[in-house]
Amino acid sequence: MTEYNLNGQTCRGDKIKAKNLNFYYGSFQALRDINLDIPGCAITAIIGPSGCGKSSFLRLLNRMNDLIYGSRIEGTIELDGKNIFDKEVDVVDLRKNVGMVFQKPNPFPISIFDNIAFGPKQHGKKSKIELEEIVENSLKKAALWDEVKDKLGQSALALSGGQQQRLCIARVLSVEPQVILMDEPCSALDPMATLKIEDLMRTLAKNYTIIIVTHNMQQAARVSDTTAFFMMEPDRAGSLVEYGLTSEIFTNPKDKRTEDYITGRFG
Amino acid sequence: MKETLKNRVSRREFLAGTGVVLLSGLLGGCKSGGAEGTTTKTVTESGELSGTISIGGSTTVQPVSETLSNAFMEIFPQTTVTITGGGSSVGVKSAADGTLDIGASSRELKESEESLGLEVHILAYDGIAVITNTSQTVKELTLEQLKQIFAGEITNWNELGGADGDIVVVAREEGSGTRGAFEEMVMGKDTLITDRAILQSSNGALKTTVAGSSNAIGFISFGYLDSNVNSIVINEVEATVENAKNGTYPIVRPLLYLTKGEPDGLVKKYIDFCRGIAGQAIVAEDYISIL
Amino acid sequence: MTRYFTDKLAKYIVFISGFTAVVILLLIALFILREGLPAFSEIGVFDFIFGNVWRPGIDQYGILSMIVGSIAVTIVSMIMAVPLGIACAILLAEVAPSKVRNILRPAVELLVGIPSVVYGLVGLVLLVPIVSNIGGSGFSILTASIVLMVMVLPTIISISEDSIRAIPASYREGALALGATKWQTIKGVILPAAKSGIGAGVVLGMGRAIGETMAMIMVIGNSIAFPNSLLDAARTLTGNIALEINYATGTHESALFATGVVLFVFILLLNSVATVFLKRGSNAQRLG
Amino acid sequence: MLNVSAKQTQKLAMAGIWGGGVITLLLLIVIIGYVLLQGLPGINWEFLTTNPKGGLSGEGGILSTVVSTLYLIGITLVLLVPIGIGSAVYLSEYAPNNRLTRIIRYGIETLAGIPSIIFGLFGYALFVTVLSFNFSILSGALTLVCLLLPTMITTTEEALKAVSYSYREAALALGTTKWQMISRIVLPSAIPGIVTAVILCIGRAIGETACLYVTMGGSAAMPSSLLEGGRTLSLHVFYLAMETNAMDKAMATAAVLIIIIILINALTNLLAGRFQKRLKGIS
Repeated sequence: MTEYNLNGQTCRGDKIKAKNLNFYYGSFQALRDINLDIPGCAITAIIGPSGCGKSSFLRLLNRMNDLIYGSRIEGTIELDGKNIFDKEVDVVDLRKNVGMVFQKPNPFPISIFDNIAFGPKQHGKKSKIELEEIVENSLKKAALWDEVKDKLGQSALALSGGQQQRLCIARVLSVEPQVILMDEPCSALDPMATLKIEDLMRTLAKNYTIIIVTHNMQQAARVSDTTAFFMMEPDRAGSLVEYGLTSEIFTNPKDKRTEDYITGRFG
Repeated sequence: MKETLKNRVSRREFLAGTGVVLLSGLLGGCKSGGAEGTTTKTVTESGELSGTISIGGSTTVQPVSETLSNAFMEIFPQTTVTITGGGSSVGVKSAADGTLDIGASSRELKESEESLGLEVHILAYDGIAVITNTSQTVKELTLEQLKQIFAGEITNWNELGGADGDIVVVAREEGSGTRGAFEEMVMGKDTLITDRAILQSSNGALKTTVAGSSNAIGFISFGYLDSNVNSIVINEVEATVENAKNGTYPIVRPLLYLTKGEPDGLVKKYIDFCRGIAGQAIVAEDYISIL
Repeated sequence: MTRYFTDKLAKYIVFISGFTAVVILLLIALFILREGLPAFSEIGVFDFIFGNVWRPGIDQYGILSMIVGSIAVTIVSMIMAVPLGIACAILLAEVAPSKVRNILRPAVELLVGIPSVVYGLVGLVLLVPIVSNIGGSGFSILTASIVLMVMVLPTIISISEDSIRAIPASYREGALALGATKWQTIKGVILPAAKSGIGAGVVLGMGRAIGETMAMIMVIGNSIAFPNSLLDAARTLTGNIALEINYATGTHESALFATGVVLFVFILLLNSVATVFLKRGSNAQRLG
Repeated sequence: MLNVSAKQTQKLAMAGIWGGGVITLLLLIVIIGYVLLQGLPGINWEFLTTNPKGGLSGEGGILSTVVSTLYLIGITLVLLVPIGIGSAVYLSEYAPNNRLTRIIRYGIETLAGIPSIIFGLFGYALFVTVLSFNFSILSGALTLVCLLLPTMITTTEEALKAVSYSYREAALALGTTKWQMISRIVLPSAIPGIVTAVILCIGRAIGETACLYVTMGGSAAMPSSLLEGGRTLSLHVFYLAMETNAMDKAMATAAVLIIIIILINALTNLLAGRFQKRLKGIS
């Protein structure tokens, strides 16, 4: 599959391409033989029971797994056709391109403004005017501007949980990534805040490739264009069971295990 | 102290006095020889004399060193003299290895120390007083009794005509010059101070201990004597500067400044000052002047 | 690219400074051993450690009486400090209402902060005359032990309190639900569960006691004789070093470094014992 | 049903436990009360601003000892803080969980348990003798750096560890280098904790004597260079008590020390409280 027609536009069907991917923590195999093509300008949901390796997979995409001592990868993940595990790939640039939003909102204990400006500053943008522009645009894109424009100097920790998470999304947007990874971004939020984030995701999907790991199947069904279902094998290694358009996975799953999971028979 | 010194020696008198010191130094056979020219020069430009001298060692010499150095620094404001204690052996060792410019000792050099290349400058003579608590009724002792007390052979004051009470011997630590001199003059070559003795690391601490303990006996420099303790009459001679001067008091030793080789420059200046009229006037307040 | 260069450089600098502590430890061991070895070889390890006479003036170097002195003050102070410290730790962790805790805990912290010379000074001025009324000069093992007791108390209290606090609440609830009194709970459940931690606290307190120097010099009398009673003056290993190092030369100086070696070994032993206690403690808690 | 003896034991034991607390508190009150009672009357402007005469007299104030103490702390911190923070950063951010790291940790623990006088011996052998810094403030400060390093490292590491892991992830995910993450996010967030560590070390430096007694010389004069000897406030107390009869001056100096320590403890608690709040986001 090379091209998708999603969200009213034509997208590259293999923005991210995992090939024969195996992942180990020490001697424990966390992922087995993953082959997966993720389309650009779309939202891909990864679902599956706890411990199936979906978060591990997500963290491979911007190589956050590098932080884990003793982890090991076989196979490749290509971003726009280039293997991100290649020696010459600059992991710092990769992470700038592939941003991440975490399970729990984690704004830095500094002001709202400084939170957003932090990334651009580290990448060499120093001028105040430039930074102000970036902060405003990012907050606007994250639908947070109206709520915080009068208190940019306040500590980000004073915001509500939902606002904090949108701030974190704005922070990611500030470094202009192509891909945004979201690791259960709403699990710590109330339903209202969750809805806001989901709306935001739909808006962002026009310009960004979003991959979201979620426990919440309704959420996956609501927001995503494509869905990947992961499961744990008997030896606890995670593997990809089924992958396809969300509408198909949820209405007409091909694999019995997917159907069982979606209809709530286990998990 | 500074006040009295100012009253006693004006600057001009001091300059004149230094001349006398140089003269008396020559007459006394003190080696000042080649350095004489430079000395005279620095004296005439006294205001510009500058630098640092470090002195350390004997705690007996320490107070007089401090008074002397204060007087010296008042006359030569650009100079700094630092004074530390530690005991005579510290003075000997530190002067020999160059850790200090001047080592202070309240005993003569031991045989083993004579090969260290140290120049000896006698600063003063000092008596060692034997002290007891003010409540002690025993006021007189012979040298022989002292020896037996400090050797731990006499252990109760009632053996000496006093009240019943175990004698608490308080002595200085091994490195002390006062102890060294006391051992040499009272204990003799073969007798050691009892290992039961409480050891204090300075004259002051020893005096405090004796002042606070009714059965204690110890020994300190004349310079530290005051009304907080009794001083024992030894062989019927009282522990006074006069008796030490006229030779009747039996426990007298020299206080020394030691330098590695012949001193020059500022160090020589300082030692000459101390041994001169102005310096000796200060020394004479508590010790026996060499002049 | 400069930020990658900075990143690398920072990594190396930080890596090097990470080793400073180990390097210092090795240097200390090296210097103390190097300076102390001549004494061991000249005097003989046995004669040095079990020799009873310390007379540098006549080349006699035996430190037995000081080893005994150090051990005596450590043990006597521990006999006083351990019950007091554990009682205080139980009070802080289990019994006292927060009001009392808010007074007692800063008080314990303050005890840690007071300089050892201040303890020595108070001991010298206040305690020595009192002890001399019991007998002797007042400069004694007993006096030194009382001063040490106060100094090690905070170590025992804080480590014991931490280990009591680390016990899961379920232990307490379990015992109390069975109808045990508070004291029965403490004695039967809490103290046994916390005993490794308390043990570590006691051993670390011993380490502090055996290493204390200045306060000891001020109140123990520094006598070189073998002490026969608690009212006798004595000398500690630490005091021996501090009193004589500045003027010692030759074998004498080396013998003082050798004294340091002996002290070092004592401390290493105590530290290993404490580590064993702490490991056992954390294992027990993991299993429990 | 509880029998009478269990109740009685309970009462007795509680009395013992409370007794322990009361005795501890009393000990502190007696010590601090005595020193302040004896010492405070001796503290006045003149006492604080004149130099001690030194030697036998014990007369004079404490100015030069305060200056020596400040010099000593100054040089100590200049060396201690960067090395301590560097070492803590290595242990908390870089060190892999391997044998080498365990050796480093064991080294720090062991160093923390070594008595002050052994550091003194080491300083005497290395700084005073081999490097010929003589008895000086510099020798004392270098010795003190060795002594305080474990405290500085472990307290700083705790402060770094208290910074949430999620901040680190967030920073890295924005495409920072590791060092940018540490220097821009982790260290700034840990500043109150690091300041607490520094104050803790200052407190210990002020109270330390044994290792300085054998490396600093003890001159009571105003130091004019780092290669000169000096005496700290604590050493001054020792010299006054042991070499003079000026117990009133010793008590006054001790009272100054105790006041400083009380202030330092209060400051540490205040900062620690702030740090907790800040990390919890209630600022």
